[in-house]
Amino acid sequence: MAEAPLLQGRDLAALRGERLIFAGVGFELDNGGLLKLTGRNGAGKSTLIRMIAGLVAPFAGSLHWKGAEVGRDREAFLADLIYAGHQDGLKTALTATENLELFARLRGASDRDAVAALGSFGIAELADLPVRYMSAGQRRRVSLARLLMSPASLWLLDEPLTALDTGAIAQLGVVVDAHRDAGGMVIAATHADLPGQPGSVLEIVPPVDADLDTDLDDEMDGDREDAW
Amino acid sequence: MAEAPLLQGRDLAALRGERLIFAGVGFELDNGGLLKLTGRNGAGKSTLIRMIAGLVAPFAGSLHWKGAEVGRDREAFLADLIYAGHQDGLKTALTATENLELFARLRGASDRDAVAALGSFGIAELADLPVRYMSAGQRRRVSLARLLMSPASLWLLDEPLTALDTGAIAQLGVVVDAHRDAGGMVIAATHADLPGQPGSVLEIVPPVDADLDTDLDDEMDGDREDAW
Amino acid sequence: MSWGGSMSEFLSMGGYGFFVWTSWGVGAVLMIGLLIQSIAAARSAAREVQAIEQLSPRRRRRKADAE
Amino acid sequence: MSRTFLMLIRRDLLLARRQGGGSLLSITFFVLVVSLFPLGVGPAPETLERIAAGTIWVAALLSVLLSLDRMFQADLEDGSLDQLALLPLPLSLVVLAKTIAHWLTTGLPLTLAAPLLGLLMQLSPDAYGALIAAMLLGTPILSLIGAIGAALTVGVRRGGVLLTLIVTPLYIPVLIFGVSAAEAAAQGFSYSAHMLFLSAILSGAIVIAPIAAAWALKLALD
Amino acid sequence: MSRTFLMLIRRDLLLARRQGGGSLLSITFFVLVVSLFPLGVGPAPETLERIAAGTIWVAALLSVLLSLDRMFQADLEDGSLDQLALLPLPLSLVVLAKTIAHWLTTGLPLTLAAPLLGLLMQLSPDAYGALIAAMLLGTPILSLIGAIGAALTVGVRRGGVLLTLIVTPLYIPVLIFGVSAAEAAAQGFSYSAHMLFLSAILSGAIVIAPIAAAWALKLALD
Amino acid sequence: MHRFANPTRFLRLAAAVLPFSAAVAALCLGAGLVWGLFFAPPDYQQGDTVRIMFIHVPAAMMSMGVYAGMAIASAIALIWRHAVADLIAKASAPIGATFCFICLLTGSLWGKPMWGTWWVWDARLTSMLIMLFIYLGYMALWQAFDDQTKAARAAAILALVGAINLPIIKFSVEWWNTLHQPASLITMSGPKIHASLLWPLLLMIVGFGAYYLTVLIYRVRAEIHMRRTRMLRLAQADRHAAMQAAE
Ligand code: HEM
Ligand SMILES: Nc1ncnc2c1ncn2[C@@H]1O[C@H](COP(=O)(O)OP(=O)(O)OP(=O)(O)O)[C@@H](O)[C@H]1O
Ligand SMILES: Nc1ncnc2c1ncn2[C@@H]1O[C@H](COP(=O)(O)OP(=O)(O)OP(=O)(O)O)[C@@H](O)[C@H]1O
Ligand SMILES: [Mg+2]
Ligand SMILES: [Mg+2]
Repeated sequence: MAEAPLLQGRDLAALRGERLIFAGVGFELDNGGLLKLTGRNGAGKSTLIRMIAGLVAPFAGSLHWKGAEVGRDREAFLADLIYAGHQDGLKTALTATENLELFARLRGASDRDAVAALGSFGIAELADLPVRYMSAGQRRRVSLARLLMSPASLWLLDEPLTALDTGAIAQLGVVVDAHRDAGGMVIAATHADLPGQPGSVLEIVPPVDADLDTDLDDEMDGDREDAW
Repeated sequence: MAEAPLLQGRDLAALRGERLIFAGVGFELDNGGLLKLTGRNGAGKSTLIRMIAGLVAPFAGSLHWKGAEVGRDREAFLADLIYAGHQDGLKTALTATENLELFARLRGASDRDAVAALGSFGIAELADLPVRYMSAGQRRRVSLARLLMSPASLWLLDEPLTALDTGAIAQLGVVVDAHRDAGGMVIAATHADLPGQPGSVLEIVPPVDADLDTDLDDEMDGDREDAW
Repeated sequence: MSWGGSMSEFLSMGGYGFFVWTSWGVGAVLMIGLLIQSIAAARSAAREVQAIEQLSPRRRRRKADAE
Repeated sequence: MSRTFLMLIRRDLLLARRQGGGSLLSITFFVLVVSLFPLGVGPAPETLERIAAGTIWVAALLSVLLSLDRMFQADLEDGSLDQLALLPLPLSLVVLAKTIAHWLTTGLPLTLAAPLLGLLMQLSPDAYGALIAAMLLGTPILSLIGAIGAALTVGVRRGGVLLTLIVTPLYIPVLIFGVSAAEAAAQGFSYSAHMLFLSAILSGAIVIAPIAAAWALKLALD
Repeated sequence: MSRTFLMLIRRDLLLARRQGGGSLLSITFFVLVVSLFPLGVGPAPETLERIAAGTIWVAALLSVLLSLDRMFQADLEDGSLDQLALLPLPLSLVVLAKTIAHWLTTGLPLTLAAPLLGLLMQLSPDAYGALIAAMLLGTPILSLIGAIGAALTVGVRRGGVLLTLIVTPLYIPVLIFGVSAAEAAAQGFSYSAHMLFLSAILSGAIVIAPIAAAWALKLALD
Repeated sequence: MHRFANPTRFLRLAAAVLPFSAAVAALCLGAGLVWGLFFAPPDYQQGDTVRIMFIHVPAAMMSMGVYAGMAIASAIALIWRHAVADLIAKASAPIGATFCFICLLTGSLWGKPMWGTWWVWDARLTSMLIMLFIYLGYMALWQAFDDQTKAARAAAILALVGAINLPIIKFSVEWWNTLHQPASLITMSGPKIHASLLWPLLLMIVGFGAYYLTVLIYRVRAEIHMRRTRMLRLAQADRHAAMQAAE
């Protein structure tokens, strides 16, 4: 067991809207690792990230955390991951601090300092501004500041660079590198170059057997009982 | 009057959410002209395009069409422009053809061929697919195909290249060039390079004396303008 | 037949003709209508599948049990 | 222009049909709310008869209210409202066309379903004519006033509840005249005065509502 | 875990307060609908008294219905539902916490406002106790069943009307037991049987609703 | 269980069953119609209105039976992810709703001559009306989703919740009604059914059942084909996207 990677995806496949998006995707990640997901628009990067977080059920394949399937102890896994998705997940009626502290308290980490977290992304002075008045880039910084509000070893970042300017991108690089140096792991989907130290890359491509009809026929004919 | 440019914006200013976004913006456009709007995120490109279309009222300044202020005969002006905004404006329950024909009929142009218009953007075979099942790029092509569904001399394009792949960008270039060759005009807001023949460029910058939220502006400007 | 063979007497249903005939009539219309609509839907769906299968390149082996 | 106008109505009817049931949902809600009342106040026919017209009107009002929510919201969200506003046609006419389509998919079907609910509520047989006539005049007013409310709250957080609060008080005159017409008829009196009032309100609303709603919509587009 | 649970409830209460009035809007709608009735059915005190409990209950039911719409929708739209689903806490408990917050901002204030409306509707003095007791037991059921409906229709076209259509039939037992309790009390009978039934439904709903709603929510997240 | 999860196999089975169910339906309904309308004697109390029963009672029984079947199919679809079960549930709903509507309509048409009114808020009538709403809500929920896999699961949850609730509703309504309106003219039990009425009634019940099966097969067939069409359409769009990307 000791040799098994900390996080491992095996032969994952995703079905959305009755369509096979990707299949046979596997990856491994260990302490300090960074996995960058690439692929053309609609390839399934966001889907894979949500699948790792458990928001989307895999159509096939399995996900292993510390050697055991994630389903065994999902809550322990969830306590150890933070997901920063395409949507900010911020309440626009609340201030940046309130949003961050709510997040921290819900995860049982009330000791973190929201203003310091905001400072790491260079917006400490906006701490008490309601998110409603913020620009897209500022909102994204607040949502990334969540990463510092609760201890978690796995960070899942979907297009983290969206709406960020170069200053903020550099700051994110510093934060990510510090996290990895402390043994943390990062999975990030992006079209652009990630700042900070390089990691491994996983390109998601449409199912190898690009003849989609074949899959459909199989499915309809039920050669694969598990399809249903 | 004969020397006056066909479309002219004079000293335009925009106020949004009690904040002066831009001021003193002017431009001129004549038959066959292309005006490219640039500027950092939040500079006000979309706002300016919507202002030209009349969806946003100018805080100051005026807009002239064929030498007269637009307000004089707004309907004639509207009949001569097509706006392709950030949102597609497509009904996902309808097919591509239905969407295009609805658009054409509402503008009193029922003779145009929707399939041919879709063909110009390389998706003729998706004519009968409900838009709901289309990917983002396909949707954008359908929404651009509207440009060919009704005669109009002024095209307003807000980020037309979003979600388009290189093939579609080239096709758009062909369509735009043909339109300009026939005497049409195009105003397009974009961060990227437009395909086709070059035109003039208008960069929108924040008003010099915008001190309403200095720290916000400083923050957003960062150190590097090219970040945007 | 329980009626003396008189058509009008049969139709009147002892004075309750309206109620009896509407019940049977509407019931029949709805059930036959549903049946016809279902058959038509099945046919048109089958036709559509066939049409789109023809469009698909590299169409492989047996088609669905189209009827 | 009139062709564009008719096209606009047809567009909304087509969308209502394609996007799931359209008028069927309003009717179902209408029947549902009316059926809640016997369940609430008990099945005694005398009680039901007494409250029949009022209940049917209140339910119609609530059905229209609920359907207002999406009147402009859907078009705003997907950007088609921009396209509609850029038609070479005054925005108030666009609003009027959408309001007519709204009435055709809610008010009219509600009126047609009302006799059935009259049966359920033991409505007095003499009152049917007045009820339907009043609904034919009254439901367009509900759509018109509703259009103002919908335009004012489009794109606003918690728009639905706010819409209700804005629109309900304005519906009260319609409710009162509509119910009194049915009750007058049930007691054998003439109800032409009620019809006259409703017609007057309707004429006023046709003139004012599209313009007011168009103003409000411009704010949402800005 | 229990601290997270309480934090969740506090979060929703805070948001309800910040995002515009929260419970105030529900109460206003409640009062509005009930006051429509004297306008609709006429002011005769006997009639009003007979329909008082029923009307109050129907209005409460409709108010809760209207507020359900946003129960999960807002969180879905801004992505916070993702974050809630990723808390190290079963999704059904998250749903339960949100349901409790929903009840605290709608059902409870409605119950507190009910005596006032009883006055307005000439409710028999003996019925107040039963009405309030039944509402205290019944409105949580409305929130719980409503959570299922809200979760099923979150992110769906025409979700609001559909939600109503799905949830209303399921509300009927609460309506019937609630009204009967008040009427039994008005006639001097014991209403403990009604309370017993309501408690039984409540216990069932507390167990089933969070689980069913959590299942349904997973669909919206997928 | 999984043997019929396969759509193709289901289609084959259905094709084999269809002629029988159609024949049984046609025979029983035809015979029931002739017997019920022409040969059955008028009831001594209800006169010729008793002929409404031959539609009313089978429709009532079937609408409840179809809902039960729908709930079972939904449970199977939810628990075992059985792909045809959710289509069976979906295809059943319009049939059950039609039966429910026919029951309400014929009951109403029977009530006018028998009770002197089209409608009373009797327990049985009320719970039947509510059942119609539950059917309509179920059907509307299917309509509301673009993604049919999601629609299937959402509808299945609703069908199950409704199945728990229907007995509660029926019970509460019965209790509510008898409290306010002591049994008067509205007792349903009526006279014990005479054999001369019983046989045509049984024929009609069997006929309704076979009719349900027949229509169900057609509707499930349509659903399966439609699903395949959807998949092929999407595949076409994907292929197109891939071609564009390759350019
Ligand atoms: C809209 C009005 C009515 C509705 C919704 C309705 C509904 C029902 C229902 C749900 C059943 C149950 C079938 C079963 O349990 O297997 C039933 C059975 C029956 N109904 Fe009706 N009914 C209505 C009116 C009437 C009327 C007016 C009569 C005759 C006076 C009547 C006579 C019967 C009889 C004889 C049965 C079969 C008795 C039994 O086996 O329980 N119904 N009806
Ligand atoms: N809810 C949904 N229902 C049906 N299909 C969906 C749904 N969401 C996404 N898809 C499809 O799934 C595919 C993968 O989507 P996904 O968002 O994972 O792509 P992505 O790689 O993240 O793309 P992008 O680069 O645009 O972020 C797309 O082709 C999309 O059309
Ligand atoms: N409805 C609104 N209320 C208040 N402020 C707004 C509103 N819409 C936009 N703004 C502000 O107006 C400014 C200009 O917005 P606009 O969308 O025109 O920018 P843009 O140049 O198009 O940016 P982008 O490059 O992101 O498209 C932004 O700073 C934004 O914060
Ligand atoms: Mg993505
Ligand atoms: Mg822009």
